[in-house]
Amino acid sequence: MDLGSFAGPFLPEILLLAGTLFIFLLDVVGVRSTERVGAVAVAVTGLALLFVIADLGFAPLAFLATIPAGQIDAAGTGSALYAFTSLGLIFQAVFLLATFLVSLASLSRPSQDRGAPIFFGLLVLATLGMLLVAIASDLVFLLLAIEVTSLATYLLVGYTRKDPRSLEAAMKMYVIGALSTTLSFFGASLLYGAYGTTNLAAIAHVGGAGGVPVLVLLGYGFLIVGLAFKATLVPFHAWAVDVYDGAPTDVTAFLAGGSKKVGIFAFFLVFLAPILFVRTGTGSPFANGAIALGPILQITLGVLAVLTMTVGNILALLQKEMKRMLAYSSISQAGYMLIGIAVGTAPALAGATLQIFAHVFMKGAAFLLVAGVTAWGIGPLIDDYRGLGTRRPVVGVAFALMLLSLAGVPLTIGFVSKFVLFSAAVQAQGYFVWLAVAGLLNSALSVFYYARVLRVMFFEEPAAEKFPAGAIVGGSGPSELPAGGFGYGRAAAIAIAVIAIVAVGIYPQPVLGAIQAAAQHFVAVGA
Amino acid sequence: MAGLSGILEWAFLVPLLMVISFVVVGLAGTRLKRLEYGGWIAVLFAGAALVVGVLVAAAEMLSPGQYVNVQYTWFQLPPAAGTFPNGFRLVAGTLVDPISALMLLVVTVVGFLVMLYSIEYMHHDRGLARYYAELSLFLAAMTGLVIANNLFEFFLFWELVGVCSYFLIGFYYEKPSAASAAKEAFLVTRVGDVMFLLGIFLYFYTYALAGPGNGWAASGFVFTNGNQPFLAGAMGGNSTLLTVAGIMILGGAAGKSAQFPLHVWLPDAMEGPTTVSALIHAATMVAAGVYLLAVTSLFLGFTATDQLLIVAIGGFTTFFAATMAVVHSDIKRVIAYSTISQLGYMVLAVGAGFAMVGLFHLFTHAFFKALLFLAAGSVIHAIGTQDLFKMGGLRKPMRITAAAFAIGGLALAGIPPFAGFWSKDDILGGVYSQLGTHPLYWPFFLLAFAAVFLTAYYIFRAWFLAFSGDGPRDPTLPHAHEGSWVMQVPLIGLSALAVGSGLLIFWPNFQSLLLNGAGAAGIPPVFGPTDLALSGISVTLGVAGILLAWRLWGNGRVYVLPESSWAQPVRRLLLNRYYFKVGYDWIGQRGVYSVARAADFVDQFVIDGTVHGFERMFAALSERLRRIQSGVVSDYAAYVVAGLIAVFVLLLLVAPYLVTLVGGA
Amino acid sequence: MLPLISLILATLVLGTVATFFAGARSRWVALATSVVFLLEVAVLFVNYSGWPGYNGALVPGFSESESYSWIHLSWLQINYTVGVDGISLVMILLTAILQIATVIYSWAEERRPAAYFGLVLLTCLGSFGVFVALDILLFFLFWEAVLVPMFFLIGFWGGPRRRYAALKFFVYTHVASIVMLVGLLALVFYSGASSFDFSSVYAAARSLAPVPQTFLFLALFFGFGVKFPMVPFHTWLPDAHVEAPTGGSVLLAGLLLKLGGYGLIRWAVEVLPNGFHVSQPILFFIAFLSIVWGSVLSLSQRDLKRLVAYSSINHMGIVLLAIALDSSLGLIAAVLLMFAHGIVSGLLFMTSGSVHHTFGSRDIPAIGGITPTTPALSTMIMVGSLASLGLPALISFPAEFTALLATWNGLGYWVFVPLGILVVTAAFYLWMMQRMLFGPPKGVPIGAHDVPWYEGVGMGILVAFTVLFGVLPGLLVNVIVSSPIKGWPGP
Amino acid sequence: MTDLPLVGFIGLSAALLAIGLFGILTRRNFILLLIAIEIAMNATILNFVYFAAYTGGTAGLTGQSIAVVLVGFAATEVAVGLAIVLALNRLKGTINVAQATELKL
Repeated sequence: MDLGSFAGPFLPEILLLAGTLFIFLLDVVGVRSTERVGAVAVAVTGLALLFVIADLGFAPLAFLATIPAGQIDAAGTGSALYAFTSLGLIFQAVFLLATFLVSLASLSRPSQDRGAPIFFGLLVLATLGMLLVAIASDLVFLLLAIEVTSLATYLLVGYTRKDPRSLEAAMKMYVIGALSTTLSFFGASLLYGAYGTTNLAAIAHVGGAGGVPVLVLLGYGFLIVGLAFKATLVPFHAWAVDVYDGAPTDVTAFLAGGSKKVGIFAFFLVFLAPILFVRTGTGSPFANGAIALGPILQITLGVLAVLTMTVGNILALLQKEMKRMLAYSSISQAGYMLIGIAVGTAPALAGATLQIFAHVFMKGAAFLLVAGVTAWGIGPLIDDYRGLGTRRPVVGVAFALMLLSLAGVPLTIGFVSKFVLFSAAVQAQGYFVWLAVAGLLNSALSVFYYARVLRVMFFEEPAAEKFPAGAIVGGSGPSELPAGGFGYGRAAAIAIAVIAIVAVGIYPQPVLGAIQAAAQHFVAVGA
Repeated sequence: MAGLSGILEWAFLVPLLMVISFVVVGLAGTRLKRLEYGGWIAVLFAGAALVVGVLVAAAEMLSPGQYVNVQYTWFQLPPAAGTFPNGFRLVAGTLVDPISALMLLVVTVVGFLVMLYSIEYMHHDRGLARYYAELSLFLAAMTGLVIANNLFEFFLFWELVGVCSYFLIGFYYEKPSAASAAKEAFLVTRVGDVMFLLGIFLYFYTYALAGPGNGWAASGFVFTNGNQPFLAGAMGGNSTLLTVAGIMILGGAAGKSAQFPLHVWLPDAMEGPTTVSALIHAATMVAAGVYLLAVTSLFLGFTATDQLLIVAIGGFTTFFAATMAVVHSDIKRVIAYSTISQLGYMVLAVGAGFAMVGLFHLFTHAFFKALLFLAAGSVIHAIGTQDLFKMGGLRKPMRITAAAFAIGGLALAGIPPFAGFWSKDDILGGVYSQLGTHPLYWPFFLLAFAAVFLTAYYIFRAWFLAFSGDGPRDPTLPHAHEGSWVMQVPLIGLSALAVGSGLLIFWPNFQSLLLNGAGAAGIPPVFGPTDLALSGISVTLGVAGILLAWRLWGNGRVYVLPESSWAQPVRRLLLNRYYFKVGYDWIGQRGVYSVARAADFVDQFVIDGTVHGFERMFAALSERLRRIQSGVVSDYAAYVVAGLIAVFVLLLLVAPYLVTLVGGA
Repeated sequence: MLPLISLILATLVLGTVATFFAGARSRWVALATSVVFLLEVAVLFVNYSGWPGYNGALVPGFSESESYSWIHLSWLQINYTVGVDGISLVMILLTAILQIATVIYSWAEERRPAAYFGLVLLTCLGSFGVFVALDILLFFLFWEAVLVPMFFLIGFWGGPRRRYAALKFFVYTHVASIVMLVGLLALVFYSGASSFDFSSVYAAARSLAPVPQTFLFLALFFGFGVKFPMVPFHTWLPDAHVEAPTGGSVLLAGLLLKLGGYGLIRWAVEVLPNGFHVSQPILFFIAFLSIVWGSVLSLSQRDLKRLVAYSSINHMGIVLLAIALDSSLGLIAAVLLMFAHGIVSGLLFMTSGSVHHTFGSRDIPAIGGITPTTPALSTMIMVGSLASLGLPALISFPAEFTALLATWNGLGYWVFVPLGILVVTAAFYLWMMQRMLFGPPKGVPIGAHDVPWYEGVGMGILVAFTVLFGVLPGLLVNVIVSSPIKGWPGP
Repeated sequence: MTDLPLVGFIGLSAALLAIGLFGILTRRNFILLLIAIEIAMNATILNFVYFAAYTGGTAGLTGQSIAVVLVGFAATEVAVGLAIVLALNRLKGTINVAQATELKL
């Protein structure tokens, strides 16, 4: 195997690795301005994104395709560490998109920010880990890839080294993260013991060839808990709120928009097989019918999903701080995403994937926007946003769109994703309908706190003249505020998000069609 | 005179003319100061309507028969299986027949005269354009009601006249009492209207389902002569339903015609201008209830139970209202009670099966009652008070008025040869003739008979109080004088009619009008004095009443009932109108309104409170749950471990159990 | 053939967007949009087979149908499908009338007129969409799209408690929508319909067994019922109405409540006949409850707007009753009633708005004898009140007459409940008029004058239609009757 | 190699995990937390080694190689942890995790 053909399919990953190294190199040689370093990150992630989109079969970019057609969605051999699935590629695209938006927006961070190379370098490194997760086909490879991301994000959260809040957040994330990692590896070891392999495809095909039922259940139990850390499921979510709050807001945007989805996709990878092969009635490890592993896992995940969205929503209800409110909302959104795997059908996976895709634009961009307005001197409380909508209508409307999308109001991407997700749950019939009902009721509950922000922004008068007049981009405001606008990078990132929210909200077919096709392959291959 | 019958097709011109008058006066009235703010325009149109009305009546008299013309389909449903198998259609059209011709005559004649009288009587009031517009609309609605060719259309105009009445009673809307009386009138009649509406449904439904009625729904439920087969067919299985329908129609009629127990609104309706009282609340609109009963009895039919009920209501009201008229001191209210009482006679007649006799009384009553009101109005116009005890000796300055009132009073009291005698006597005679077959009519017949005495007494009590004696008892009253020709012409015209309209019965053409309208009633009516003994007794009673009135009140005397008299409680009862109004007010305010307030409380604090309770519950839950976010990372680790244990419990214990419950995926 | 409905939608979308960006000229843009909208609706009417003379035949299927693929997955077939029948046509006409009247009435809106008029147009756009949508997602989309502009209209231009009211409105209707969405999704997936289109759902769902139909029907009914609003889920309505700006109240009462009725007829009653039959007692109970509750509560209100709001509950209760009767007479009555109530309640809310502008208060006991000061306004109040209590020759009468006749045919003596309540309805309107319009002047500020021209014209338009369709209800009935009320148990 | 006492070894690793978890829950000193995490991690590594031996053959080699990788990974993880604790100590002057509670509720 010549190196070229081996490296070809991994071009995006290699690109990111190179990018990381290059950024750190730049730091060494003394090029540290935000714009220059950030440009590298933007370029690298953007280019990688193009490659991935090309691999997904987007015709106009076909000349950029790096993976030979036959390798995508090929049936697993049972020994490879990696496999290219179109759903994995879509997740790669989602991850890259999140990083791209965050990097783009971060171009507008203060130019002399000392930590810029560290920030962007770790950002790209974390993304690299995420890309690896998306192509993982081996449990340990998967967990290690997650760790690449995790270790990078621990450092990313505390990268300023000056802010006690950020460091506290990094510490908390580290402790809980390390604990979870340990638990997931322990679970992996138990599954290895039960099946004699850590390859996911092999586990899927192992049939009734082995395993101690209790060992398998315990193994999956440890894995649920370990992965739940990343996916911020209740009750393993407590760190997330503090971290989202304490981390620099742009990092929070990355955590919420990007790295959290790693956990969800890991759930897809790990749990689809046991759910599917029992559902389809073939190759159960417990062919003697001792226990029905699939339904047990589905119910457990379903309970976690409902618990997560409900608790997340209830906790968000009374939040007074904007970032913490968004953090709780983010937790509840994870519950919706988990419905996808709990139902375990291709439509449900497609719905969850679309929800994840949407979340990048809704929640990620919302944090980016919060970071921007925080730079104007707006405080952390929701009440500090009084009058934002009337004084700065463009920003207000953009934020409103994101919140409405989170609440699932039609003609936004958030509506489409929830619609597809809950449709899929209903389509699966049986007790999955109750997941849809729970999800819908929760989204009704969530309206309370989203609407409250709208109310504050649009219906209440600002306490004082806080908002400089001027355009969203580079306007000239009073001197005591750093800038009248967001800066071009941030404005562009938010604009992309807003366009995506509306465009996909109105005509989802291209995105949805691709995701659905990918999900179908994913299920077909997994089964 | 075949040429004249062509006018029948144009009967709809009458309401149309008045609608035009309404629109013209309503829109342009305020700018036409010279024409009494459109008053003369209204008079002109009313005159034109009168001409058409008289022509229609004449044509109908010359060639009795009927003419149906469906002009416009409101809406229709296609035929299909179900309640209305042949489809369903609601139409608006005209039906000119003897009784509608008779009513048209009454309405246009009185309407024109009152309109003319108003020119001077209302001259000093504000809002005249509104007055004439509303009066025009009223005449349009009333004439439309008269020539309506189905119950639905009838109801439509019925409601419209009700609204006109509402606005005209409340004409002096700045007076709280007027505004209140208007509301009361509308509400009380509304109770009747609601019953009427149900009655319509019942008839529509009953006839539509009964064999011969199938085509009726498709044709728009129009009145057709000789509907006996309908009645017979429908009664085959639905006599209960028909009885209820009849009761509902009676309810509607009782509301409009102020019959017991829905009579309370009419005396209060005297808050409106006297002209309005004369036209609407004496001559025409209040008679619409009787007209409704007559039309129903002729075209649709009542069951025997219905008839007894109608007789009971009519007979009782006759006496009941007369007693209240005995004690009141407001001249208009006395006449108003008299109106209720006389309407009772008509209802009684229709109930006993003599619809046409009832209508004949309606015809004569319209003239002499309008006359009484206009005469009273003349007095009020002259001296500015309605209190009989302040008046006195007015016969000298107001000779024409005094004479007119006297003629009206004699007609009312049933003294021959005045109009009231002929019609009232026919009613009493008719009911008397039924007593053999319907012994249950006896008490109501006796009540009606007794009312003759009271009627004569109270109306002459009023006459003596107002016109006899040497001068006003209240010296502060302005000097009385007769009105101009504009007011005198209607008085004289109506006086002539009060004398002569009863005698019309001896004109064969007129009598044929009455006889030909009676096709369905079953009992051939007899007009003119038949039972001389009965007539003698009734006339004697009338004369006795007049004499008693003269004895107590004649020559300026004022009779004061001794404080210790046994009759004092009775007098108080009568003055308080049997406490009906108090009772109704109590139901309205203490009853319904209290319920409404209580419901409001429930709405705000129980229903909304529950919602807010949920809100608070979630808030409390949120507050509780927030505390787990302690900020100490060791706690978070503890949650992870606790979660781990929980997941194991779920995986190993709960989920397997649930799986057995739902039986796998 | 011209894609007329899409053309109208495009007109509204363009008009709305243009209004948002038109700044000071926004009212002209809004007016122009409304005029074009009304003209296009007129064309729609003229094109419709049931117009002008009803020939007794049913129009086959939906007119002006258009269908384009929208979301196309193996398990999810969603199309942009639109079309009209007589029922939706009447509702569309209502939308057009109310839109133009509201725009003119609000002519002098000074607070951010561009946003205000844009939101008004957006509300009407959403309503129009609901009335023409023949695909479940499209329907739901427009349904929810109405909610957002109304939330902002109440929340930004509203009265003192506007924030509370806006939130309450949003939460109530949103929760209802969500239950409805579950129902709609289940409708598709449990019936095995091949797509979200009305035709395929209709074909598939009618054959479902009674039990699932009942569950589906109740879920849908709850969703539509809160919008109605049905007692006891009605308390958002008085608050929303009272706090909303006049234009908002008009659209809220005139259009939003109708969405519930329309949705019930189109998506629940027709599609799930068995579930409907099983649920009929529940519907009757709620209808009677709403009728009585709305009317009785109106009697105790001091605030003119609150009074009208509660009377809306009463009237929509009659609509529900008429629908629940399951007869074509009842259905026609329901549609007529909705149209009538839309126009009349719009008029009444406009008058209460004008009362508030002129006298600075809507407290009925505090204001009295306003007729000499504001004769035109008083006339409008009288016309509105009389129309609302069912006076003949005004639009509500034929509707109420038909509804009550249908009730008698369907329920017999139960008709006494709505009939008796007619008296209470008359009572609270008359009492209100007695206290506010009549009697000696009270609470009339010095220098108060009659309504400005734009308010007068706005109300005048509604009065004109009140009289026009009151005298000639056949114009509407012919259109309704000719619509393909498929599978309806005969007239 | 299949005669190894299965239950005993699993019991050993479970005990190690429990000790690690107990340490994580009870210690407030960040360094001690790191040690506790490492103990728990060692339970995992032990598991892999043991199951590799139990499985045997080429499949067994997988487990052994994983064990080696995990040892390296654990070291990396600790390094990151130490980096964070150093920064925290420099800023706050303490490595007691219970004193870093600025972010809560």
